Amino acid sequence: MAVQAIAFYLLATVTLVAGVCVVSARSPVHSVLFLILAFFSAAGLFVMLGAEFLAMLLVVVYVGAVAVLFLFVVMMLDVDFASLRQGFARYMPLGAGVAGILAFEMIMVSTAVANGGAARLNDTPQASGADISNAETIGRVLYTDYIYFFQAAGLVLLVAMIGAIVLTLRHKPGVRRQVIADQVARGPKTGMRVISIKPGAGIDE
Amino acid sequence: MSIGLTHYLAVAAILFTIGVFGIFVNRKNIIVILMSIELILLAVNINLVAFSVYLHNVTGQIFAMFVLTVAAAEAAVGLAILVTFFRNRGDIAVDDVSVMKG
Amino acid sequence: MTGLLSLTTFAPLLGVAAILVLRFFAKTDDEKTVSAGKWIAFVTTLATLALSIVLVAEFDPANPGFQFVEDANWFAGIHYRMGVDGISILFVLLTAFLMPICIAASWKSIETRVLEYMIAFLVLETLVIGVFCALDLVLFYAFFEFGLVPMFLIIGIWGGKRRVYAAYKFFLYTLLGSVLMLAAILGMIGIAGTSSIPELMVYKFDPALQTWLWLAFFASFAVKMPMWPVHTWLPDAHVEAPTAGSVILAGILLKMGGYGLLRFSLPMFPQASEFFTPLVFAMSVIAIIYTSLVAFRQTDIKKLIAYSSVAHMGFVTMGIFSGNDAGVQGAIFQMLSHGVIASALFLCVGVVYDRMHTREIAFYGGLVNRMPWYAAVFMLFTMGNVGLPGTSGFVGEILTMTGAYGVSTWTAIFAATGVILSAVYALSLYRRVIFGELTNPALAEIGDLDWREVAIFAPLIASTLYLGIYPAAVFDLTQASVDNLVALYSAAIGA
Amino acid sequence: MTPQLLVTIAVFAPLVAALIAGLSGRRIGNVASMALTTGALFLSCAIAWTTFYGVIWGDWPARFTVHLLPFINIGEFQSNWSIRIDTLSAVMLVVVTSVSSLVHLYSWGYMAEDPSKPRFFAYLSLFTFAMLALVTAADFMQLFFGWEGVGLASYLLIGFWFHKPTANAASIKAFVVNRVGDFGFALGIMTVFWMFGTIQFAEIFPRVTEFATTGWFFAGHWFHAVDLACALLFVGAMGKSAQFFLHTWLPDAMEGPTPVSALIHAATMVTAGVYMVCLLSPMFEYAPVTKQIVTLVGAITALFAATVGLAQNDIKRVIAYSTCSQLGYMFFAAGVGAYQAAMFHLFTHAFFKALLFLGAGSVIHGMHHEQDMRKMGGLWKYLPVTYAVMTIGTLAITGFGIPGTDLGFAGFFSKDTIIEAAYAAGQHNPVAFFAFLVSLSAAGLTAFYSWRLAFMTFHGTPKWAHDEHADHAHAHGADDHASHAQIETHSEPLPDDHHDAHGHGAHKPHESPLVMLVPLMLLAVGALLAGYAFVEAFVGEERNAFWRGAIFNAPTNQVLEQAHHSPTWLHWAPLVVSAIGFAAAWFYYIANEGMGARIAAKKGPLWSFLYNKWYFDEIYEATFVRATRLLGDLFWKVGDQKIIDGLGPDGASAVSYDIGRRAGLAQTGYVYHYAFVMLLGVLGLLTFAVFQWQA
Amino acid sequence: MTFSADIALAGPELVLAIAALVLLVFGAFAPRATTAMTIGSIGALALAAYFAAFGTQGRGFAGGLVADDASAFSQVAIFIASAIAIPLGQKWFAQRNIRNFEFPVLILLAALGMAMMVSAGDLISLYIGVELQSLALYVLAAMHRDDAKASEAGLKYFVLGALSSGLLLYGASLIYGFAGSTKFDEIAVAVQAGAGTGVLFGLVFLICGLAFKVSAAPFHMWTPDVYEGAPTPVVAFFAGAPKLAAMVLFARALSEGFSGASAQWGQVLVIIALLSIGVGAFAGLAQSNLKRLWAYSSIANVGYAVLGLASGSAEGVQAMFVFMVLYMVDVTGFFACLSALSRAGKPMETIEDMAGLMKERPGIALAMTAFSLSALGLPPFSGFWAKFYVFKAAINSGLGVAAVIGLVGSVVAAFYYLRLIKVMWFDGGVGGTDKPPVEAKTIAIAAALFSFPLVLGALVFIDPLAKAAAAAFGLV
Repeated sequence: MAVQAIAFYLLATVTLVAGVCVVSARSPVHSVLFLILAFFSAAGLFVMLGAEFLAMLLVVVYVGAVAVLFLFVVMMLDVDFASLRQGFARYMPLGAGVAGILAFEMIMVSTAVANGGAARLNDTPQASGADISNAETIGRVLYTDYIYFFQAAGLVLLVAMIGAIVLTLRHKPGVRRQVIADQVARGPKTGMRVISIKPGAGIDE
Repeated sequence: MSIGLTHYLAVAAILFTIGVFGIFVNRKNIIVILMSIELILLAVNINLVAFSVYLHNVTGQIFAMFVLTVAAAEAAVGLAILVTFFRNRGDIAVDDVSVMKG
Repeated sequence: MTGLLSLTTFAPLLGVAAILVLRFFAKTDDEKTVSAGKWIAFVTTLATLALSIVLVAEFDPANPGFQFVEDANWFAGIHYRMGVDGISILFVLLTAFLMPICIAASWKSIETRVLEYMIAFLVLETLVIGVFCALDLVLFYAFFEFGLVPMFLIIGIWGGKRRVYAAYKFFLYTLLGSVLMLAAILGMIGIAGTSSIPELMVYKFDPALQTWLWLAFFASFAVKMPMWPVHTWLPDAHVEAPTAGSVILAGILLKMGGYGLLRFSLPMFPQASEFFTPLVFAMSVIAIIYTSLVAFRQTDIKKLIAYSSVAHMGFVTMGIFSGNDAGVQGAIFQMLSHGVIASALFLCVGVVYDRMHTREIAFYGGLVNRMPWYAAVFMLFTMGNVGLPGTSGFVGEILTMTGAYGVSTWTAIFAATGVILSAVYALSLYRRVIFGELTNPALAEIGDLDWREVAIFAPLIASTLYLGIYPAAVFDLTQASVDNLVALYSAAIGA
Repeated sequence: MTPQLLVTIAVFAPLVAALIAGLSGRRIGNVASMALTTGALFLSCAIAWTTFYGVIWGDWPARFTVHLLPFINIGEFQSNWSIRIDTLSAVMLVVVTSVSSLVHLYSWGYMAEDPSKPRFFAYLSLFTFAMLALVTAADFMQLFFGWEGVGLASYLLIGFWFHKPTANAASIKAFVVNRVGDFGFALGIMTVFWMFGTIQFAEIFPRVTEFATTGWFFAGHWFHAVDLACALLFVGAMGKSAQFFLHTWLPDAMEGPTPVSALIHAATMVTAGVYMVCLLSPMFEYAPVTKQIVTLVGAITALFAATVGLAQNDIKRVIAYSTCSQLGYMFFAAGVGAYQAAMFHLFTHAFFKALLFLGAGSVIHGMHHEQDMRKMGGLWKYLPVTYAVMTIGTLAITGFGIPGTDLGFAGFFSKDTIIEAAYAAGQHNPVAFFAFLVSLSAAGLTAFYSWRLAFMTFHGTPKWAHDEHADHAHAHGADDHASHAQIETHSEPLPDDHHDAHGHGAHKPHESPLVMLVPLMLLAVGALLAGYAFVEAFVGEERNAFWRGAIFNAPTNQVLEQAHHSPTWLHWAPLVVSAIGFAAAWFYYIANEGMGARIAAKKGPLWSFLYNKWYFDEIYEATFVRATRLLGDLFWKVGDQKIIDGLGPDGASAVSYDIGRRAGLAQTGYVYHYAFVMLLGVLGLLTFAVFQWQA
Repeated sequence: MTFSADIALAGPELVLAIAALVLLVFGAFAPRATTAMTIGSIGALALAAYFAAFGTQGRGFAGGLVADDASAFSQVAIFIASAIAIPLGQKWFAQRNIRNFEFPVLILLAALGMAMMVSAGDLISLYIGVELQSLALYVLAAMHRDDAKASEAGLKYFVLGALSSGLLLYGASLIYGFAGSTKFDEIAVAVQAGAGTGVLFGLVFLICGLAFKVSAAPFHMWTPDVYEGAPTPVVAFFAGAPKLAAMVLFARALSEGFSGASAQWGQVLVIIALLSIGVGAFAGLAQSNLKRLWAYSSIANVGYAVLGLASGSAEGVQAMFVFMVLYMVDVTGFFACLSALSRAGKPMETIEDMAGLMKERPGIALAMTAFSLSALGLPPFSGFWAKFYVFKAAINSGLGVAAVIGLVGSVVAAFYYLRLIKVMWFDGGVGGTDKPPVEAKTIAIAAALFSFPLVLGALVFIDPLAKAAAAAFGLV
């Protein structure tokens, strides 16, 4: 048990410290890196709980996609990050005070589990069904009971995709691009112009 | 002492607070604000997973999975908006010139 | 005769429709269109008057209940329910009577956006008649409240210099009062399970609750009346409003407050009414004395008359809450009479305002030299305002005081001082405007009343005198309903 | 023609005439208007005398009421337009219509130069109608109608010359002071209504005894019921009849044309108060305290007005104060229970006072609208007829007559009856005895100022030929303490606006035209004979047959009876004091002509006190008028604008707007601020939840 | 419950999802076929509305989806509002030479998200629905991407929205942990059994998250900025339908999952409601930009809706339904007016811009007057009836004091509506407004006619429907 405890405290500490660093790092690049660290250690916590599938997911999705996206944007935008840190300390006390009270209350709430709530009935963690792996447990319900949510989540991703395209896709002016739709739609009526010319009048272009 | 549900919940609560703190303490840097939001979502995920395993109920993990998905989508949209904002303003500082207030 | 009431109520809207059609086809606001619009409005109001006269003719004075009742289920338990009794029918008549006068009085003085003006008045007429006819609380409230809008526009568009301030003040003040009433209405509907006024009049609310309901209703009606100390919107509104707007305001809109007190406060919350009678009496006598004194010091003719209106309304509230025959009848009569006299006084102001475009008392003086007929007319209404016997002003005052005397002699004593003070301010106004030498050279060419103005004043003169000499005609109509009301009230308070 | 129809015609003829003359006077012309109104009045007058005769001696019913139309009909509050005829109202009908018709006639001459004749005659007729409505009222509402109606007419007539600021001021003053009286009157009516449950005289009178011993709660105190009602009603009478405290309007009312003064402010309207007390004798008889009050107020007024009359220089003002004083006589007569005597004096007074006023008018007319007696003198040569009738009037008012015989002028009979009644009542009533003393001394004063007037006007050296300007300046010098109104008074304007031209000295005074003299002579006949002819009927042995119950005397009230058995010295006493007054006046104004002026010039305190009318106007100005203005301004500028608007709408909207502005400022546009606010919200709600739900 | 039955229940959602995909593909190949896109998307919405109204009812997908009267009622309303937004926005973007075939698709997806929200029976579908809708709206808000204001609006909306999602999720996780389930019906059982305060704390977070979506104070701060910055037709859209969806979700979550704790959440909601009313009333006083003004107005109005909900009775929920539907018409109409108005190509957005509008564009001015009076709560305009329902419910549930405060707040707010009317009617204008596009004008006038006088008849039908919808939540 002691090993478990040490592992927990280690991982928890790393997660929280990394979290603090994300918030307070001077450079956003550092922030992203700390974010990745936080995700990694959180994944470790998930493993401790037995939720391996989610741990993997966290690493894959977050570290592999989200964090990289962040890094990408940070690099892409040419921002003077030093100036963005001004005023950080000025509101620290107030912010810290509010955050402190909030944290206190939230921990109090969390520990309320000791005297109420459904979860207090079980002392041991159990992330999987009987005799099946964590991933299988999830897989069994994900496409059955939760198919509706699953599909909807797909639509959320679709929205994100559309959104990203709508907001960022630019057609540079002056660059001639092939518009297949236009080509397909081009018929005799749009492709041809019949001009009746009076004899000897010429054409004004 | 054994590590129980409350420990995980406490970690999540603190992480949540850090995220919240990050939002209003980072007065200028939107990217860090977005990262703070990720922290908050991570805290939620810890909560959900911890509850899930202690409830012996897989729903929490499923929920966490969706949260992950949505968080990814959010990050994408958020960064896209940020890029637009940057293009318009040439900066991502949110307090320099706030066009709309009052 | 079902449907007659709705027809009377909504007849002015037909005029509105006609004007809109006219405007639609005419495309422009040329002189002919405007003139046609005026005539449409005038004829509509006359037709409404005719309808209301039919209503009075068909009315059975012996029946204390509601007549011409129409009832259709609407939604959420609300009904479209209309009807009149001896009390409300008079106000319908008064409204229908004053409206053509207003239109005629605006004939020349309103030069901009005439069609809109006419529409505003016609809409207002429908709303005001609706207030007096509605037998469903919510319906009543709808009519009551929406009346603010046309009046807001009338003051705001066609008003004087500080019209915006006055319009806001009028609107917001009244609105504040009436939202409290709305809260009470909703509460009553919840408790009694009905919004029918006749049913609520016999529903016995818990006395403790009555206190709150009464206060909420009172807030609305006290502002509307207006009673001291929530009267300050009135002088501003009057001063800024165009002449016909003042006429409507003084002649009809203020009456909605008194009507409300009679229709709701007294029968629905008798215990609370009795409990608060001292408060109302105090406010009434303060209104009478305080505003009379303030009126005395005014330098603006309209403001003076506006303050005097407040004082006269003090008699109304006093009469209503005396809760006896004389008081209640007197209050109703006072409202009618004030409707005629105050309207006429505002029209009198309008006559000189149209000519000189100022209402400063100091500007005038010696008008009698150039305008003898005007002086005569003004004298008559000044005397009506003073409450001279033989004019309608007297009957209401003496009866309300008599009624109050039966409950509290002190109240009657203080109110009676108002009789002195009204003479002070009214006569000093008359003297400063009419008498003396004509010293202001600007007035040298001022002309006397023209035939249109005479025609406007004629019905008002006739009714002032008629009501003053033969008020029994009114009492015959109201007797049964008032008796019923007073009997119920007395029974409820165990007096 | 039934009596009912006749009296209806009598009452309404003046109204119809007034309406026609008033509304279409310009169209039908001056003469037609004047003829119409005057004709209507003579018609009324004829009917009035017929009624008088018919009711008292003829075959008319002793009392009857013509109901015309319901007026107010609410439950017990029943009032009708009606004409109540009994001896009392018949007497008043006669007085009113007689004087009024003569005044109408007189005005043909007096107002000959005025451009607004139809208006004037319309007002006069309107007044007459209102007065008739008053005297024929069968209930309090109609009484009040007439009461205020005459007030209106008085207001209109005082302010008839509307260009004169003083006339306007005086008219308003008259109206407002009367309203003060009406304040009490209205409260009295209400008290009566709630006490008896009716306002009909015929229903009240039989029931007065029911309340004779009960109390009535009023203004937080218990009062004797009937006393209270009568006292309140009497306040109205004080106002209308210009009794002490509410008398100030009457002298100022002399701003009106002189015929008006004669009709309204001498003969008729001002006596309405007396009439009312007599009419309500069934009530007053059971109001012992109020009767004392009436006596006291009457007595004080009689004395007060007489003293003030001593020092006035305006011919009309002297007569006005004299009127005031004589009204005091009537009141204390009524107060001691001798209602019949009061009515009798009212009756005779109407004749001789109207005579005096119209005579004064004739003088003024002859003097080209000069009213200051100091600028007259020696006029008897120029205005012989006026002189003659004025002398008769003066003799009448001083009550000249030979005691023990039936020879005497009108005032002799009526005034002596009053003095005797006061004496009789004074035997066991100190207030009445005070009234008696006053009545005697006032008789002396009356003689003094009446003869002073006569001497200053008709005798002595003519002063009207003097240098106008110097005299004018002098007059103003003497007037510097007088009230504003009085300074302006000494000329009645000529209508054609040269009214401030005082330079009439060049013109000789002239006698008035016949149309003015005839009424004077007729009135003089009345002043001569009214007393002799009617003394027996009004107050003598025939009185019961005459009044036929129209005036009620309680069984215990034997004042008149006792008055008839008063000691002999008492019959002579008035004559003696009058003679003293006459002698004094002769001494100061004939024997030592100019002495009066010298006394006045010294401005001794007593003289100033009297000349300034006991400073009543100044006191009222300093208190009531100023207070009204101050309070009005206070309520308006502080109460309404600062407090109510400042804290109410304006203040609230300013505060709201300020809050709104601050709320807008909180909206900084910074994302992190918004986030911060959100988190504060979370924190707040969470904290709320922690405390609220865990407990 | 078989899978096909579940599918049948999800009819409207399926229609929208498929339509969105099809139109996306279509749009990718024919980006200029605006009309076809418009017609297609409106048709899809109409079909979805048809399914919502006449499809089968029941619970499907293991409780994740609830099709009942409430969802049907609100889905129809939402689809109508979405359908209105499409031509309005298409025209607006076309005028600015921005051709976005994605616009209708995003609207469809947002509508889908809202449909999910109103029929959510599970915290997960709640969350996904909210996110689907929100993401679409973030994008829509920033869609005028060359406009600094629009992108700032999108950014603010996004950042704060994400924060609120975090709050909401945290609450959801707590509820899940303490109640043992994410399904509302099972949560309800746990709450009845006394799930303890943990659930309630979770509920507080959940309420905070949802309060953001309806822009109730103190989670309202984004509203004015976003309203000001976002394209007007987009504001017309997301000032109405999403709020209705969020309110219904609110109602459903609270009444189905937490009816046992109505006393507790009632208190919280009253606080939120009064704060919203206060902020909306006062802060609006100093505004001159109409979009901001209307943002504050919407804050106040949401306060009223929340007050109805706070009554915790079926009557209150009914009031909320009626209120939101009527309010939706109002606000859509108002922003339609605004989107119709421009002067020399520049949008008219401040109060001063409206000077003399009554003379120049009487139709639009009258419509705006109607909306203002309606928002002011003046009878017989729709806004009055909306408030009528709400306050009646509140007073009947013993929230009399709150109701009076709310009413007084409405008087304060009246000032700024009056100011708008004053400027339009009393003042003289400079003239030169552009001819309004026919779509916007039609929508504006139709909405104005609905807010009065049609509402007088329409309520006869809305009333029973809302009642049935409220009854579906099983509150008494």
